[in-house]
Order: sequence, then structure tokens, then C-alpha cells
Amino acid sequence: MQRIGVFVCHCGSNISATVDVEKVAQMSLLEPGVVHAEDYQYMCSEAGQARITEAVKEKKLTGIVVCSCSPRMHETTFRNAAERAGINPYMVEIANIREHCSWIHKNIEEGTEKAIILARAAIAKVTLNAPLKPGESRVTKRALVIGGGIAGIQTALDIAEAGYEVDIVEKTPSIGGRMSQLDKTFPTLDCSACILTPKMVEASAHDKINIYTYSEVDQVSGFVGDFTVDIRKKARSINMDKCTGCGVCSEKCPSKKISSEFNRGLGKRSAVYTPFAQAIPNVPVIDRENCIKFKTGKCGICEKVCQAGAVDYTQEDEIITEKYGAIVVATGFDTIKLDDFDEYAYNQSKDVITSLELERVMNAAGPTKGHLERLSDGKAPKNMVFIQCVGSRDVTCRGKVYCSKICCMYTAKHAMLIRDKYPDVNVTVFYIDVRTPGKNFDEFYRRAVEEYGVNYVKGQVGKVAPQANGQLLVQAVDLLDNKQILMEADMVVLATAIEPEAGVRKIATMLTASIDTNNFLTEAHPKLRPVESPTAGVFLSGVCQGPKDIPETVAQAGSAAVKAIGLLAKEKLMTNPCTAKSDELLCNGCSTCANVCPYGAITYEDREVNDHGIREVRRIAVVNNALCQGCGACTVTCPSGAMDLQGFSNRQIIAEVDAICR
Amino acid sequence: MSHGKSQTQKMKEITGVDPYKCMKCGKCSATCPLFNEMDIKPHQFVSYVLNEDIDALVNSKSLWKCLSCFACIERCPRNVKPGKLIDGARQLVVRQRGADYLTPEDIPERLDPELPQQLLVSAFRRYRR
Amino acid sequence: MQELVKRASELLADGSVARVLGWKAGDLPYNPEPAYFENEEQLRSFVYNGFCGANLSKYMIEASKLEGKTLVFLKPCDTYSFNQLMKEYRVDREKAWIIGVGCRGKLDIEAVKRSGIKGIESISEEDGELKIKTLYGDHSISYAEAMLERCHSCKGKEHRVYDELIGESEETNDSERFAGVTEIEAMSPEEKFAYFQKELSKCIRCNACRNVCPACSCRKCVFDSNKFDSAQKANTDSFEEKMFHIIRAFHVAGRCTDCGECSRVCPEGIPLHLFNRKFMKDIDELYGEFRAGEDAETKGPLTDFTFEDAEPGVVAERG
Amino acid sequence: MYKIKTENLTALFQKIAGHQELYLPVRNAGQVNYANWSDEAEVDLNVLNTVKSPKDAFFPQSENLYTCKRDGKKITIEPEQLKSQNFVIFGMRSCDLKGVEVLDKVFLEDPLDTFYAARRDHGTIVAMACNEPEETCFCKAFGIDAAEPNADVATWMAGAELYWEPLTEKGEALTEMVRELLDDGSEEAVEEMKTNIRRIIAKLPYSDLSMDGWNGEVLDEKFNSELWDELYKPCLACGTCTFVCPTCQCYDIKDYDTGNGVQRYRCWDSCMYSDFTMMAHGNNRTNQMQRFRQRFMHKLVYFPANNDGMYSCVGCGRCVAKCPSSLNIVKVVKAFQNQGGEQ
Amino acid sequence: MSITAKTEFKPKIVAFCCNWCSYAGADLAGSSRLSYPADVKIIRVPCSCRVNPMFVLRAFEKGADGVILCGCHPGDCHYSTGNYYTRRRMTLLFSMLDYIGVEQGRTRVEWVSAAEGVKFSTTMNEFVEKIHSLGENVRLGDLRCRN
Repeated sequence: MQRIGVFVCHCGSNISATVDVEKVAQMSLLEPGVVHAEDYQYMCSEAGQARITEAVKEKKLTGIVVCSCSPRMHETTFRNAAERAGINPYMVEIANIREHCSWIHKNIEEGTEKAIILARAAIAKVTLNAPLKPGESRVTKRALVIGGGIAGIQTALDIAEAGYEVDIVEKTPSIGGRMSQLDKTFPTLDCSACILTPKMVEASAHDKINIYTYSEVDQVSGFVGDFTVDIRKKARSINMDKCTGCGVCSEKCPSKKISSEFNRGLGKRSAVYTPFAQAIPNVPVIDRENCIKFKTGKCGICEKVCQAGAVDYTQEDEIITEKYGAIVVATGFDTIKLDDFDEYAYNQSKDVITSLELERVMNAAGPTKGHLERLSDGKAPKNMVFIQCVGSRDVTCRGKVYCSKICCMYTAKHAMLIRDKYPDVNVTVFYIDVRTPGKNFDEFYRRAVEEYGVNYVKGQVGKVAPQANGQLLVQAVDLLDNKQILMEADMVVLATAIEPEAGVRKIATMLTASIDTNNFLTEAHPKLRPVESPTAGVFLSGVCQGPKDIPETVAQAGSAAVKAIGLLAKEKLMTNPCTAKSDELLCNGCSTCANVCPYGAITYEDREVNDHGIREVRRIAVVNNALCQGCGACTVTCPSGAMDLQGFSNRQIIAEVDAICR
Repeated sequence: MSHGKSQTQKMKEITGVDPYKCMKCGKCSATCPLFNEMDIKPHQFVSYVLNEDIDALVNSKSLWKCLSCFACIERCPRNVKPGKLIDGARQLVVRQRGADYLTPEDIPERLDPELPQQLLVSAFRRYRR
Repeated sequence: MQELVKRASELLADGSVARVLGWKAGDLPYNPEPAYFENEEQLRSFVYNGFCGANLSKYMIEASKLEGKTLVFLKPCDTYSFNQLMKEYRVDREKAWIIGVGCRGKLDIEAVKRSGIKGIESISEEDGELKIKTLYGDHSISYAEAMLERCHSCKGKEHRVYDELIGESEETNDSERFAGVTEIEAMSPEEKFAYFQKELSKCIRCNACRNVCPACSCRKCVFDSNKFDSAQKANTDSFEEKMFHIIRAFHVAGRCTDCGECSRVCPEGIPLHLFNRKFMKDIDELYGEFRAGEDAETKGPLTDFTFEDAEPGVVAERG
Repeated sequence: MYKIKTENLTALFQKIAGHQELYLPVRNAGQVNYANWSDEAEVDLNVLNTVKSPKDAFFPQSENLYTCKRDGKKITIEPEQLKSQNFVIFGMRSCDLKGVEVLDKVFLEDPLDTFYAARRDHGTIVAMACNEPEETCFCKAFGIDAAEPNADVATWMAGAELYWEPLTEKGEALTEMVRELLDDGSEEAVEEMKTNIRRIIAKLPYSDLSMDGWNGEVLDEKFNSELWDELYKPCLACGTCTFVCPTCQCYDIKDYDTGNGVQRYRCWDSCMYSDFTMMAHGNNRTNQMQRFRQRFMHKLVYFPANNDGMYSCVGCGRCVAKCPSSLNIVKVVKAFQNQGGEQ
Repeated sequence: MSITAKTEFKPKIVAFCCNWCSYAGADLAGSSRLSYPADVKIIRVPCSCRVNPMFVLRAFEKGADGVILCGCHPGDCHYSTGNYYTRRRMTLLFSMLDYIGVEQGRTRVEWVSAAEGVKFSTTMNEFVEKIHSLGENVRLGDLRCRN
């Protein structure tokens, strides 16, 4: 039996004005298990706390009920006091007789009666409390960043600068990501490569950063502070230590007609290739699917021309297993497929391109060496049409319901750059809304209109029809003029919706990080924890969490890094002791609880149990205390009641219910 | 006004269109082949329903210009489907002309052996909605 | 039936299975019992007839713990239960050799007796009629009239999981599955209350409904354990009847395959399926059509959600 | 011998109920069980077996023993009042009467169960002969005569008349109470009924069921038989057989927290339940086979061993009709017989 | 003439509030001095998804006249998804209670954020009023708890 002490606070007159605190103490004494009750002016004061510690010692209390303000205010204060007095801090319960009683009731009789009942409920609960101890888990001082775009690079750099080891896993042959494909960046119009390349170099040169390119995450196990990850290094067929990056192999490779991923299919590359000139590492890979040697066994030219002897056709995929304390997901995005949008004739005309393709066209290292020209006939365009919201804000199955956020700004950028470089080209932008929140963003858009004479028309395009003369007939509407527009264009640029990179679902599943219906990773709290995933120890950086532009991505990368650093800086993690616990004798092993656990904290083990003499191996739910956050979803879904929540157990809550309804 | 209100209600029932879903992108008007012939433009249909001015729709030229090509329905990114509103307005007209409903009992006397079965079914569908 | 025995003997003989789970002839015309057979000799008492209503899926929980495979005969609707049990890791597919048997509706001796027939000596079937000889004269009753409640809302003749199929099945669905639920929903609160009070006051808490239920496969039921201070052995107060049946139905909501065993075994003839079907109907209406046990993968409706789910206030809004 | 026209039965019930509580078979939501008589009650005397046996009248499924009340830290205890009003239970069959005899052996022996004894003292039993026995009946195997119900009052339903014969003092008293409604009846009609009933009983499928080999002496042999391992397998461990049984007498004692105190009550238990005889150390029957065996050993071996050979099965056939897995005591008895035959 | 004093009906109402939103919302109602009847007693749970239907029935068993659950708004759950499960569970439970003839108004779920002190207080006022109009809970209680 517990020996319970009840401490009723006056809170000056905040409580005592509408609650007869003496009576609450008196009545509490009549409850089973209560051996001490007193009231005091300010229970939270030094003197008040001292009364608690004294009473604990004198009356040998095992449980404490404080009738005072909200537990959100002083629960920690009283738990600490209990600990000082030598009893477990979780043997304290608070009856909230201020916010939930004295402050809302005027009649002293009513207030007192309710306070007595609230005290009674807290007493009933504490009777069933058990000492709880926060668990501890160790922290591996190493972080993993999945994705080597600007988000991943920035996060890695920030973590490395704080002195922790970081590994970047990038699935393509080089880091750099989408940003390396861009020509200029808004709203300053500086060259993307000029600001990105130094970061790439810095990352590759950093002694705390280790980059795995052409690699993917294969498997993840463990939990916050102690993840174990298998990384698959795909066979590059080039020995990275020997290769000097001279490029002769690519030059001599006879298989040159392969569509270049980096140039969005607008250019060609060879079978042994580096995606772009500034690639890091500057080591080519052999694309085995297209390599003649791998397809037919003949050729082998690259091996012959390589003076360093770096070509190695026998290389195999390699699995590297590494431990991490924190994982940052920075998997980025791609543009959506346009196959279903046949009204824009994207698949019919080479002169209808996506904005990302335009970036390549405008780039000096791109397929047209930076000349703006039609891809069908190489002619300089006279009239260009930009169409906004292609697949964005679209609730049908073709598109995405969300706003892709970056299109308004990059379209303004493209329009401006074209008008700047080719003043005789007419640029028309069809938009639904122009969204420019951001520093210097609206100014930027207005400059495109006011200084560069870009023609913005409010209204969607209904149809783009390729004409026999090679022109594109654009049928649109000007909603402000209430007129339908028919105009010829030489080129049409589609501001295509962006979506999370295809592999992210697989990664999210491995990490048990939740993902929304659009495949964006979910944040732990949309406002207060935007860079953390609900899965402890997993952080989000960049577009994998939601559409964002470069400055925002970099900002988020930094804050994800800070969160990771905050975790890595800890020697040990204290875990919340109010976690779920499965009773192995009652557990059916049915997996229903794991289905509702948002943290992937529940796993199953085949374990031998002794059920009152029956020994058998059973499938049993096991809760990982480091992962469990104590929401209790599992406890309700468990039909046998095997799963319970410590600190808020079934019997504790029922005791409160009973005490209130008595 | 109350007339307008009940008409609007009827319109929404017949068509199942939720005009609040419209984001006013104009795709319907951009895509409409008969845009220039219409007095009320496709993207405006929604506003008339929102403003509970069904009479204007019913009395518009557009009502009988629409080809029912359904391009606007096909392309609408918000599933508003303005073309359905035209269809709905037409039905209101049909119903107003009396003989609001077709009942199964009416069928035998109207039955012409030459009549294709499909026509009967679709007529039934239309006039019974 | 001979085909079933023949195949079972073959599989026993060649060692493919270690035992057979089926039905054994009873000592009255209508009481075959679930039974294990381990050799041809034992198979002589094997029977498969209209009264083999028992769903053998749940027995596979224990059979999964035995050495070797168990051949089990499952009717189309029993396979839903097997799937659901598989989904919950309660049975081991590897340990089961499932022969899907034909079914054209199973009989309910209570339905026969309800029609006033007593003192039954023998039952035979002719052209969809049951010919019943009794101590008090001969009677006949149509097959459909004597069918179990569940067969009137048959799930269809398709086996959802099996290794092989023997025999033909017929769909015996001749009434709307949710008709009973709809009828009650249309009542006033007072009528609803009176209806259930009357039905549930018969409950003797024998737990037959629970113990026969393939979804109630808990090692220890909350009503037998003190986890919630909820152990009950008798309905000492009318509240306890309701508590038991509401919670039981809630615990199997989204998992119940509507196999109808609860209503079949209730000694007091309480239409227990009306609880389960209420949840099914609500789930279908609010969260989309769902049939537990159709496969062993789909997430159950109570361990799933959408952002647009109805608010609990919908109960009042529906009136 | 008296008789009463069946059309006057309602008047009879009204009369009895005017003086005492009256329990009799009543149809409620499709099922017939013993219940308190009222004007609205749909009495059904044609049903042979009520779902639950009438043992409730003497040994209810749950009954309060005492109540503790808490006032602050003071606790008071109020024992439950014993039954002090007379009552009549109408329509019991011979098998169920025998069931009461079995219960008497348990509850009226030392130490006396005062709750049960009070009910027995105050209860008057009016029994009915079974004019239409059913295929599940096997009372004959236990020497019970369904044609000759031996209670305070015996009755026979013959066509449009109910014959009424008081057999005890209590029965005489009750007859006196309702005398004005009764006419004199002849023995012959009743004798014909009896012959008729016995003739049907002889034709029942279980009429040749023999209890040979079941007695108090065969404890070890039966207990250790390997047959149990097979027999129990279809058992679902529900309590249907025990709860419909007229002789099962096991009960559990439980506390209910009312918020301001505790009610201590007892309720039927079932040897089929996994927590049957659960004690602090655990359970001495750890598997269903043992629990299953317990039921039949108790009825056919332990009970006769302690009660001069009296079985605690009365052949009412309720378990035969109600077991969800179609298991029952007859199948058990036959299984042992067959095994004996084979040896 | 005898006058029997009819004792005033004082409903017993149990409110389960999630720790992160609704409990804080109730705190805010308190610090803003937004009153609601003292019949409401709050039980703190980590998340609305911790509330087992058994708790709701238990409250009625022991004599509660109304039970209300408050949690974070959908989408704002501290544990991301808890209240979505609550929503389904309670919808089904309430529907079942309605089905067996328990008055609809005795149970309610309301989403109350930490900033919605006003909503908390209005909700509780409304709910208590509703329970007053329904009167004492006689359909879902255990009679043994009545004396």
C-alpha cells in the first residue's frame, strides 16, 4: 500500500479565494492510502517544496499529490522536489485545481467540491503509480546525409564544421543535385555553378566528410543515436583511387549516343562518362547497360586508353555497413511526367520544353552551348510562351494538388534573362496567380514586367497545337479581358510541377519516417518541428519535405544540421519513461499495434515464454523505449490489453474515471 | 432571391458541381472551341452559380452554343467541370417546360417500335434525374 | 465427400500432411463435430454435409503449433477467416494444406426446430427439400429455410486462399446483408434500447460467441484478465451484457469477416451478427467498402485513416 | 387428482402470483427461459427444455453475498438478506427435478449453504411430465421417469387439460390456494399419458445408452485414459454446457467496486474456463484437456463416488443441443464404450 | 399537501483532454477566467488516441452522464497521427452507442487547440447544457454504483 501525502496550494489567493483549501486537505485525508495532508500559501516556493521533502521523510511517503496549478506549470518542480526527498519523481501527480477549478468557478462550495474530486482522482491515480526511470541510450557520433544536392551538401558541411563525421550517400555519379543543372538563380541572377561548385569542392575536401557517390541506402535498422545502415556502392567499373580524371576514356568511347540525364535528355553522352565537367568526384562511371564491352564482351577500348589502369570491368557492388547517430534525408525532387498532359503537345513537339530543360538550353555547358534556339530546327525563336502551373494545383489524377512554389520565380527569371539577352524575343507568360512571397521576390517579378516588358496574361492555356509550318498555336484565355487568345509561338516552356524524387518512399519505409499522400516526408510538427521527422533521430532537409527554393533549402539544411548536431553532441540520450510496454503473456503477436505506431517503435520477436507453466515460443511485441514517444495509440488498438502505457496505464486512467464518477 | 436560391440548389443537385472548388484559372475558357460565340464564358458559369443567378444562365446564348465537347470537363484541374453546369441549366429548361419528370408509366404510350432502346434509357436518365 | 476422403488419404499416405482437420459424423442426424484424422482408419468417420457449418480456421491456430502440415477443409467463407488470421500472424500458411471445399449453404438445426419440428430421427434431402422423420411424424422444410443466417448473406463462392479445390459451390445470398442493421437504425432510441435490452437480457455469458470467433483469438481476453478491471464471469448487471457485446464487437471491428459463427453458436439465439454488421456497415459507408479477410495484406480500417475522415459528429448528423 | 382446463391456466397463474412469486417458462425474444410471471409474459409450457435450466430459482447465476460500504475511513458490512418470501416454480421436468436433488447434495450437506437452503425452503415446485420427449433426451439412462415427475405437485398436460396431483405438504398447501380453479380429474387419463410417454422414450435414439462402467471405482482408469486427448480437441472452452446444465454447481466469488464500497457476490463458474480454480500460485489444470476431463469425471465418477453412486448428470440433453462443437456427455460415454468394445 | 423536494440534477461529466492541445486549451480557458460548469472534470491523457472505448464505457458504468474527448485538431497531433485513429474509433463507438439506443448527445469529440480557450469553454458549456436536456444517464450505467 502506498503512503500518500496530499499538498494543497493556496497560490496566494488564486486558489483559496474559490476553493476551501483546508477542506480539500481534510477530505483527502479520508481517502485510502493518504497518510498526510496539508495546505500552504505557495507550494512551489522554496519553503513549500521544503514542506514536501520534510513530509516525505517524516511520514515515509511513497506517493505525492500536489493540488495546485496546471501540471504544465510546475509538474517538473514537484518531481524534482520528490527526487530530492528521495522518492521517484514519477510518484508525483498534480491535481489541477487552479486553471481547471478555482479560476473558472465563482461559487466557493462548487469550487471546493470539484477540487476535492480532482484531488481524489489524482490520489486514485498515484496509488497505482510505479517508479519510472528514464532509459539511456548511447549516441554514435556520426551522421548520414541521404542525397548530395545543395540540401545534403549544406547539411553535411554544417555538421562537419561542428566537428562530427558525416557521410553523404548520393545515388548519381556526382554530388551537386538539381542545382548543378541550373543556369542562373533568382532573385540575384548569379550563376548557379559559380556558387555551388565551391560548396561541392569544400565538401569533398573536408576531412570530416566522406562522400559515397553512385551509392544507395540498402537497409536501415536501429533507432535514434544508434542507427545501422547498409550502403550499397554500385560498381563504378572505374578504380577511384587510380583514376586521374583525364577524360580520355569518355572521349574514346565508341558508344556515344546515350541520352544525357544531366542534360535532361537534350544532349548525348558516352557509356563511360562523368555527368558534367565539374563533377565531384571527377571519376567517370561505366553505364553497363549501354557499354559495348558489357553487352557483347568485345570493345574494351577504355581499358586500353586508360594510362592509369583505372578501368576495372570486374568490379562488383559493395555493401558498406556503418553506424550513425543521426540521419538527414535530403533526397530532393524531380519534375513530374507530362504524358497525361497531351494538350500541351510536350511529346509531339521538340519546341515544347520544361523549365528545367530550358535551364540546360540557357546554360553555356548545355546542349546548345547556351544559345537560345528551337530544338527542332535550331532557329532563334521570336515568340516564346511560358505556361505556369502545369500539373500543379491540380486535383485530378494527372497532377499534384499542391503549389510547386518555385515556378513563379524561375519563370520570371527565365523571362527576364531572355528579354535581357534577346530583346527582340516576345515573351508571354500565362499564369493563374503570381506568387512571390520572399525577400526581393515581388520586386524581381515586377522588374520582369516593368523593366523587361514581359507580357503576363492571367489565364490558363487550353491547348498548344503544332502547326504544319513548325509554329506552335497557343490557345489561351485572358480572363481580365474576357477574351480567348490564339497566338503563334516558336517555343513553349512548361512550368512543370515538381514531386519528391522517386526513391523517397523506399527510403522513408526503411527509416519508418512517415510520408504524406504526395510522397513528401512528414515533419514532426508543421510549425514547431519543421525539420524533424516524427521518427526520432531522422531529420529533413530540402524539397523532400515540401517544395522550396534554394535559399529556403539552404536555411532548412542548416537547421536540420543544427538538430543533428544537438543530438550528436549528447553523450547519452535520456528517453521518456512514459513509454508503451507489452505484457508478453497477453500479447498475441498480431502486429496491429505496429500498424498504428507513428515511430516504428514496435518490433516482434519470437521469444520463449512461460505462461503459467506452459512453455512455448511466441511472437511477442517489443517496444523500443528509445523510439517510443508515449502517445498510446498502440494501447487502444491492442484487443487483449497486452500493450499498456507506463505513467498513463489502463488501470490508472480507469482509477481516475472511477474516482470522478463516484 | 429565394427563387434563385432554390434554383441554385437544384442546379448543384443535378450537376454535382461544387463551385467553391474553382480556382479561376480559366482553363475551361482557354480550351473552349465556341468561346467567341458565347455571351457568358465558360469560366463565368461558376460565378453565376456562386451568385445564385441561374436565370441569367438559363436565358444565355451560351446555353445553346455549347457543343458538349466536354473539353472543359476533361481539362479542369480542380474537378469543377463547368460543362456540367451547362448541361444542368439545359435540364432546368427542359423541366420548366412542364412534363418535368418522365415516369415509367409514361413509357408504353410513347413507345415507338422503331425507337432505339438506348435513346429510351438515356431519355429516362435525363428526365428522371 | 468421398473425393475429400480419397484426397485426404492420399496426402496422409504420401506424407504431405501429418493430419487432417475436418468433420466427424455425429450420433444424431445433425451433430457432426470438428475433428482431427491421422490415418485412413479414422477417416472412415469423416463426414461433409449440410450440418458441417463449423468454421475450422480458428483450429488452425493450435494446428500451426504442431509438427508437420495440417490438411484443413475450408468453405469459401471460412477462407476469409483464415486470411485474417494470417494477417495477424496467428496461423502459419506453411503449416496448412488448404483444400477449399464446395458449399451451397449450411444448415441450422435451430432453424429446423424453430419451425416446430421435434424428436428428429433422420434427415435426408430431396430436390432442395429436407425430409425429416421424427417421433411425431414426417415433416419437410425447404433447404433455404433451414439455412444458417449467415448463408442468407453469403459472401460468394470464391475461396480466398487455398492449395486445391474440391467440389462446387453455390452462392446462397438471398437477402440484403445489412437489412437487419438498417431496420434497427430506423428505430427510435427507445425502441432500439428496448430491442437490445430484450435480446441481451438472454445472454448467459457462456462466451461461446467469443470462443468460436476466429477474430477473438486473444490468448487471454480482456474480460478474463484484470488489465482493465474488466474481468467478468456473469452479467451481474444489465450494463455488463452491453459492455461485453459492445467491446467484443469493437475489438473485432475491421477484423470480423462476418463468418456468422457467433450467431450460429449462441445458445440463446441472440442475433450477435447485428453488432458486427453495424460496424461493417459504418466502415463501408464512412471509410469505403472493406471486407476483412479478402486478402492477408490490406490495412484494417481501424489501423488506417485518411485526412478527410468523417468527424464523430456524423453520427448525430445522420440522424 | 385434479384437473384444470388449459384455457384457465392464466387464471391459475394469476391466482398464484397474487400470493407468491411465480416462475415459469416464458418466451422472450424467441427463447424460452424461466422468468417471473406477469400479465404480459408469454408463457410457453410446450417447450421441453428451457435454454437455461431452472436451477437459477435456487442457485441464481449471480447473487450478492454482502455489501461493504465506505464512509471516509470507516467501513460497514451489510450481509445480504436471505430469501424469506415463498415462491412457486411451475413446469419443471423430471430431469431438472433430479438436478435439484443433485444440488441439494452439494448445498444442503454440511456446511449448509444458507442462501440455497433459504430458497429451497421457500420454493414450491410444480412439475410437468414430458409428453413429447425429444431425440436429445437420455434421462432414462439415469433411472429418471419423465412420465412421473416427483415434486411438490405433479402435473400432466393431456390435450386441453392439465392434470394436477399434490405429492407433498407444500404441494397440498398450494393446491389449497388454487383449489377453486381445479376440478376433480380421473387417474386413467394420466395413466394413459404415462404409458404413452414411456413408449416414446423407449424409441429415443439414446434410449439404449448405458452408464455401465461409470462409477466411483473407476477413477484412475478413466482419469488416465488416453481417450481424453482426442475427445477434448474440438472443445472451444466456452461455458455453454455448464451454464445450461441443471446440475453444474461450481461458482466463483468476486468483488465489485461500486465506488463507495464493494459488493461481494458469487456467480456461476465453468470448469471449461481457463481461470477455473485459478489460485495465487497458478492453476492446477493447465490445459483444456484437463478441464474438459474434469467436467465428465466430476459428473460420472467423482460425484457418484461421494454420493452413493448418484450421477450428477440427469440426461436433460441441453448440452447435446447447445454445444457449439456438437460435443456432449453422450458422445463421451459412447466413446469409452466403443473403446471397451474394441479391447 | 406534501412537497417532495426534487433534488437538482447535477450531471457527472468526464472530459479526456490530450496533454498537448486540449489540456493546454483548458488551462487557457482557466487563465482567461472563461467559466464553465463545475460538473466537468478533466482527465489528462498524452493523446486523444490513448482513450480506449473501454474508458468511455467505464465512465458510464460508474455513473457518468456524459463523456467528452478533446484532442488536437486533425493534422496538428503532437504525435502526428494519433487523433486520426481517435476519430475513427470514436465515430464507430458513438455510432454503436446510438445503435443500441443510448442518447446521441451523451458523447462528443471536439478538437481544441492550445490557443482555443474560448472554444474549450463554449464547448463545455454547450455539452453540459446538452446533458442537462438529456437528464440522468439511465441506459448505460451499472445499478450497483447507484447506491
